[in-house]
Amino acid sequence: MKSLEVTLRALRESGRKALVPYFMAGVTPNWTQHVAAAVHGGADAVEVGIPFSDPMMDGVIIQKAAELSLAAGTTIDSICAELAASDLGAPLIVMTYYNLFHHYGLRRASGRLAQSGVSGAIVPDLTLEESEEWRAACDENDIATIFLVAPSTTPERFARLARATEGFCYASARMAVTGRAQGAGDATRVVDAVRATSDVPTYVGIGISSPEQARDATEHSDGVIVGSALVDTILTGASPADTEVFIASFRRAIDK
Amino acid sequence: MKSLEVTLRALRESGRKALVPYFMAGVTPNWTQHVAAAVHGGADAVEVGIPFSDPMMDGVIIQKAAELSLAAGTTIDSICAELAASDLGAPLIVMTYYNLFHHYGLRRASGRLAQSGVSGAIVPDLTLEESEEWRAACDENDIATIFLVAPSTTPERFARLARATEGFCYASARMAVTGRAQGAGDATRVVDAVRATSDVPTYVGIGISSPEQARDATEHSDGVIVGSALVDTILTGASPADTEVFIASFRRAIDK
Amino acid sequence: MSQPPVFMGAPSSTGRFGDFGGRFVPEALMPACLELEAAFIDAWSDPVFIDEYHSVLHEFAGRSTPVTYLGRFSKLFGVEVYAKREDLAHTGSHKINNVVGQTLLTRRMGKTRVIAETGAGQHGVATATAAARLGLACTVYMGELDTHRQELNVFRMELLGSTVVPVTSGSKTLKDAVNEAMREWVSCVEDTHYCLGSVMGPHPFPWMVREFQSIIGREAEEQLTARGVGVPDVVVACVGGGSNAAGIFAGFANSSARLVGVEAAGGAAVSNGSPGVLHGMKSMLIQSEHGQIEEAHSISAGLDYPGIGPEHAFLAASGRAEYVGIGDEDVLVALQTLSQLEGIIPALESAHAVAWIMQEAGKAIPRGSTVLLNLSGRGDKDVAQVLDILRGRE
Amino acid sequence: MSQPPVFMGAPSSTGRFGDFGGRFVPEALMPACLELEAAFIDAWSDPVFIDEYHSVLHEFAGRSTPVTYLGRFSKLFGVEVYAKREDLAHTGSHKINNVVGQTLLTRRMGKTRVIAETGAGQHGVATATAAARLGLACTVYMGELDTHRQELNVFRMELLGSTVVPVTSGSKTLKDAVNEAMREWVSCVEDTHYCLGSVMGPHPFPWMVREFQSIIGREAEEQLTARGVGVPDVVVACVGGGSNAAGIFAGFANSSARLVGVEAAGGAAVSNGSPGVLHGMKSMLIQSEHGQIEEAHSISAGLDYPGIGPEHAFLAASGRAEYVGIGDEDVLVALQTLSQLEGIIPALESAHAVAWIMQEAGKAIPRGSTVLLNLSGRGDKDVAQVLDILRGRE
Ligand SMILES: Cc1ncc(COP(=O)(O)O)c(C=O)c1O
Ligand SMILES: Cc1ncc(COP(=O)(O)O)c(C=O)c1O
Repeated sequence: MKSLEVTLRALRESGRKALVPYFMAGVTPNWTQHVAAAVHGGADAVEVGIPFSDPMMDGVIIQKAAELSLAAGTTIDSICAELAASDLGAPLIVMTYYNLFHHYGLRRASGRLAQSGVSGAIVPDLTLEESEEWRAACDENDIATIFLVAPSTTPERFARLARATEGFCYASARMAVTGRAQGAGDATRVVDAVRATSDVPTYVGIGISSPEQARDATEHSDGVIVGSALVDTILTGASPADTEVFIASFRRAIDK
Repeated sequence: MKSLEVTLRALRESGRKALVPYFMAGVTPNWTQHVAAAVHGGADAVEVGIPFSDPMMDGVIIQKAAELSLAAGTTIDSICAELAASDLGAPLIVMTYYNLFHHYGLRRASGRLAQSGVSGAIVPDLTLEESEEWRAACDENDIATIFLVAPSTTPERFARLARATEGFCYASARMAVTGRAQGAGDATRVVDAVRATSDVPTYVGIGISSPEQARDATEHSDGVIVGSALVDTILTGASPADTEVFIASFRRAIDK
Repeated sequence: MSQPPVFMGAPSSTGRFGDFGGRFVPEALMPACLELEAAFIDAWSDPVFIDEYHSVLHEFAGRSTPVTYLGRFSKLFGVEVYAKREDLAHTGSHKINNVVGQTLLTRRMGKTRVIAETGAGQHGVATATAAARLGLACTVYMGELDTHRQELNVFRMELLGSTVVPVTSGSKTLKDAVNEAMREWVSCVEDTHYCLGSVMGPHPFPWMVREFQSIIGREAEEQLTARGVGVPDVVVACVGGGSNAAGIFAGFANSSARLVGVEAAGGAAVSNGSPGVLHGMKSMLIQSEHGQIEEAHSISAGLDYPGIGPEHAFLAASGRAEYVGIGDEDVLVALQTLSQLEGIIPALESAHAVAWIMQEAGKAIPRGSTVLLNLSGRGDKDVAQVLDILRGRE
Repeated sequence: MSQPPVFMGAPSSTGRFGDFGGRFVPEALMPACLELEAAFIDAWSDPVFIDEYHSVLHEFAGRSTPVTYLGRFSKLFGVEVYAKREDLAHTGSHKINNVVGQTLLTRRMGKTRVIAETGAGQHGVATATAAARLGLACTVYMGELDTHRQELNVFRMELLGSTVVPVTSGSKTLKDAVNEAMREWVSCVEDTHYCLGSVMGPHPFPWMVREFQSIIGREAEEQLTARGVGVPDVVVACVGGGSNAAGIFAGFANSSARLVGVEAAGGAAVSNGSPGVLHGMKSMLIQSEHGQIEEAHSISAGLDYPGIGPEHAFLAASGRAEYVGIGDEDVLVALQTLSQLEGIIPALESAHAVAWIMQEAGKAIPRGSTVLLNLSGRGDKDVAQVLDILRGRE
């Protein structure tokens, strides 16, 4: 079992629901301070987006953030260097599209990520069927490969994905890309479907933009991922302090 | 034999070359004064154009004149009324397109023309083959039907046209519509071809725009028709007195 | 025993269809008309020529064009409509059939150049196309107003190597382009053929162009027979000069089918015109009380013609075919309706025939009738104009 | 004894052509991809479906398209060129073959709506057309820049009853339209089919679209055989995503013919790209040193794509086909040359293939070779653009 999963299972054992905010790396020069602030505010792990030119699973907010970050010259190397230089105090999970790792070289990428303190990776356009090589590379570097499931996932796939995913299972609450839908949608059904075959921690994402939605979602799951809503505040000028307040408000709602 | 032809044959017998100017009826309010002035200047007969919306055989100058005349409200009736009211002192030959007579009624048209002092008609889009009805109507009213021959006319057609034409035979010097070409072109050959089968007077038209060209053309023919060059002076403001001078210059050249 | 009359055979030796047709041209053009008549008669009975004509249409112009059953349209209007798809012919309309024939004939006559008139530019583009293929020089006369309205078609002809001459006389539209082409023909008749664009003009043009277009009707007749539809109850086509209508009627002239020609209401030579002589022919014309030719008005440049081919005047007079007028508004609706129901954007010209079906289905066309619609051209050329009109209303 | 490899058969069960292809999509779309794969396999072995597909292509879209011998062009360049005339297919390009297949499949799957991406608008218009015919709702995603550049195509789609959504993300062109269509598909996958426009995207699209386009090659092969030309020495087609090339190559994949794909020099994914993953597939892509996808640049919007279909990447890697790049200047000259010599104005996309023949005749194409050119579309859509460019130089 990968270290990340050990950590996240322990978190669940402790009775705490996981709060996982998403940040676009490089979107502002002080983005790592935002990450640190979020951890301060109560985040249990952090998703770090690596910007890609063609973010097929992302809505306008994250697209915008990716464009800004790319325009600023962000690369895998620059992100890894920044992460390696910071001590952020929570598990780091990168999220990006497969082409970047493919182009970088799968073993080289996973090695570089591991060296920079990353312990998990979400690659939304990498299907289970195409993931063998990447998973092998991640295995060499103790990086957890996290798969998504969706409301459209079939029972047979739920079983295979829930078995394959490491660290946690990312349950899309809705049939939508990031930032486009609001609320927990089909979350309950999706989480149940995962649990039917696996006891991996299961977090709900896509559509969680308010503390109330986060609270509702965690009633039935092990955690939530907060993406576009948070990125939006940063795009409109939030400071790290604002981020801490933002995350803290989610923390309070979840812990209630 | 129609009266017109009697007159024109007599003219030839007298040793005089015929000078036939063309006027667009109604192009200016005083157009009949231009006609009278031309007769004064030495014209032997006058072609009176009746304006038609679609003058297929005419170049830009006569097109322009027709448009102006139509815009002023000119009709067959208005022209006939004006002609009947004037005493112009020379044979009058109308020239227009077949649709106007067809629409007016062939017998009615020829009758009306005859009453107004017209003794000949040129209908350039009426082929010999289609002319039977019109000729019959003209026969009733002593109106001569004048046919054109052209450089492209075949020997067999030359013979038939020269036999059918009345008054004179209109020999196109060139393969062109009015006002587009300069000089006598194929006139000699065309005139010879007519003479090979008929002794009808043969006048050259199309391309005669200067006294010198008129003189050259009459060396081998019985007369000339002057159209666009004259109409052009009227379009650009010539007075009846100017027209008299213009015609007189042609007269002198021909008589030399 | 009296024989029933035979429709759409050869005209009389003087080019008459009943009282209409004939040859009303300057003497300078008579030899060319006679030469053309002889050349056409000769070619049209020469299997080598006919073979080449068919093989060019097949291998170059994409014939045969299909007959498409308009399922959703038929269902909505309660009549069974089949569309003959001339919109799929090369250059986008039936015009190519005629110019393929005439350019082959041009070469056969030993001429090296063609001239043509055009309104919207469809016939001009078709002529430029066929001329390019044979390496004939080509000049197209086009009313100056139309050169502005149809700038892209002007450029298309130029791309094809033709010269486009704007005509500035008269109303600066199609009828003036015909006048000008005739005038020019006078001065170049020796090496140049005048490639007239419809079943109009002096004999033998109305007959020759109909023969070159009759492939539409012959194909459609075979196609409907092969599909078990048989002879349709109604055959309908739009009418400008009348070439696409003549082409499809030719396949059904002596059948039981009702033949309907749809003119633009603002250029309805049969309904609103009277007999007259223009552009070399005797036919029905829109003219003033004094016999001056009037300008036609239509949303579709291709129907913007004050006359009609003489054979149509005859078919109307004899009662064999009916001619009706359709207004611009109904045409716009018909264009949109066919586009949305069938995925075919018709030319504005062709949309006149569609509009007539929409208007008369269940009335003059009894429910359940089969209707053969000649879809004479595609609407791509008209999309900008329709956009302007519809946007202007928003 | 080793068998020679068989090209252009079915891909592996995971949708691979050699190392390329596969399925790289969000999990949310996996069930739809699997459903589509199953539905396609089922339909494509069902004679009823295949019959309907062929009869719609025949009766609605105007197939078969002819093969035209380009006589004057051949003479000038010293090679024998035959053009497969996809420009004559309904809506003006080969795109209709694919959308007829996919919309019939949509209905068969019980879905009521399609979405599509489009660049210049050709695939969008084709999809809108096929959707209108079946009464399917249709939304087309188009880069905002392209909606301005191709305003008439936008209106054409709207006339056909489709909704056009301008895409404002990224470079606002084709690749962003694909991204956006994928994103939208996620949220409507239950009742909506994504009608992809080329041999790209996740399995089964590259295979399915090739199968729907292979009618081009099958027809051409039969036509050349019937004419006694036999297997041509060279088969050449332009390549954007690669669907028209795949379609014609399919008829000759296991023959002796040399297969040549012509990319835009500014979007030459094979010559200038490297392996990567985009839009659901592993293929050759133009990308930065960091793996960011770069924008393609071409005078022709239809070739303005930074990738290529995965099967082409495989055909290139295996040496079965060659891929070359042609620059904008040569394309403009080729468009004019073909127009003037043959009376066919090609699409700018297709003119890339023409330009390659002009460049290599007597060199890489030995004198006297027979060449089959896929004339993927007509140039009418490009005339305004070419006019602007050429006028701008005067
Ligand atoms: C598509 C189309 N249909 C019809 C016409 C009218 O011509 P005709 O009546 O000769 O078929 C035109 C003329 O330009 C046309 O382009
Ligand atoms: C006429 C034409 N040819 C070629 C293409 C390129 O697409 P593909 O490579 O899929 O055939 C397009 C795309 O729009 C097109 O319109």
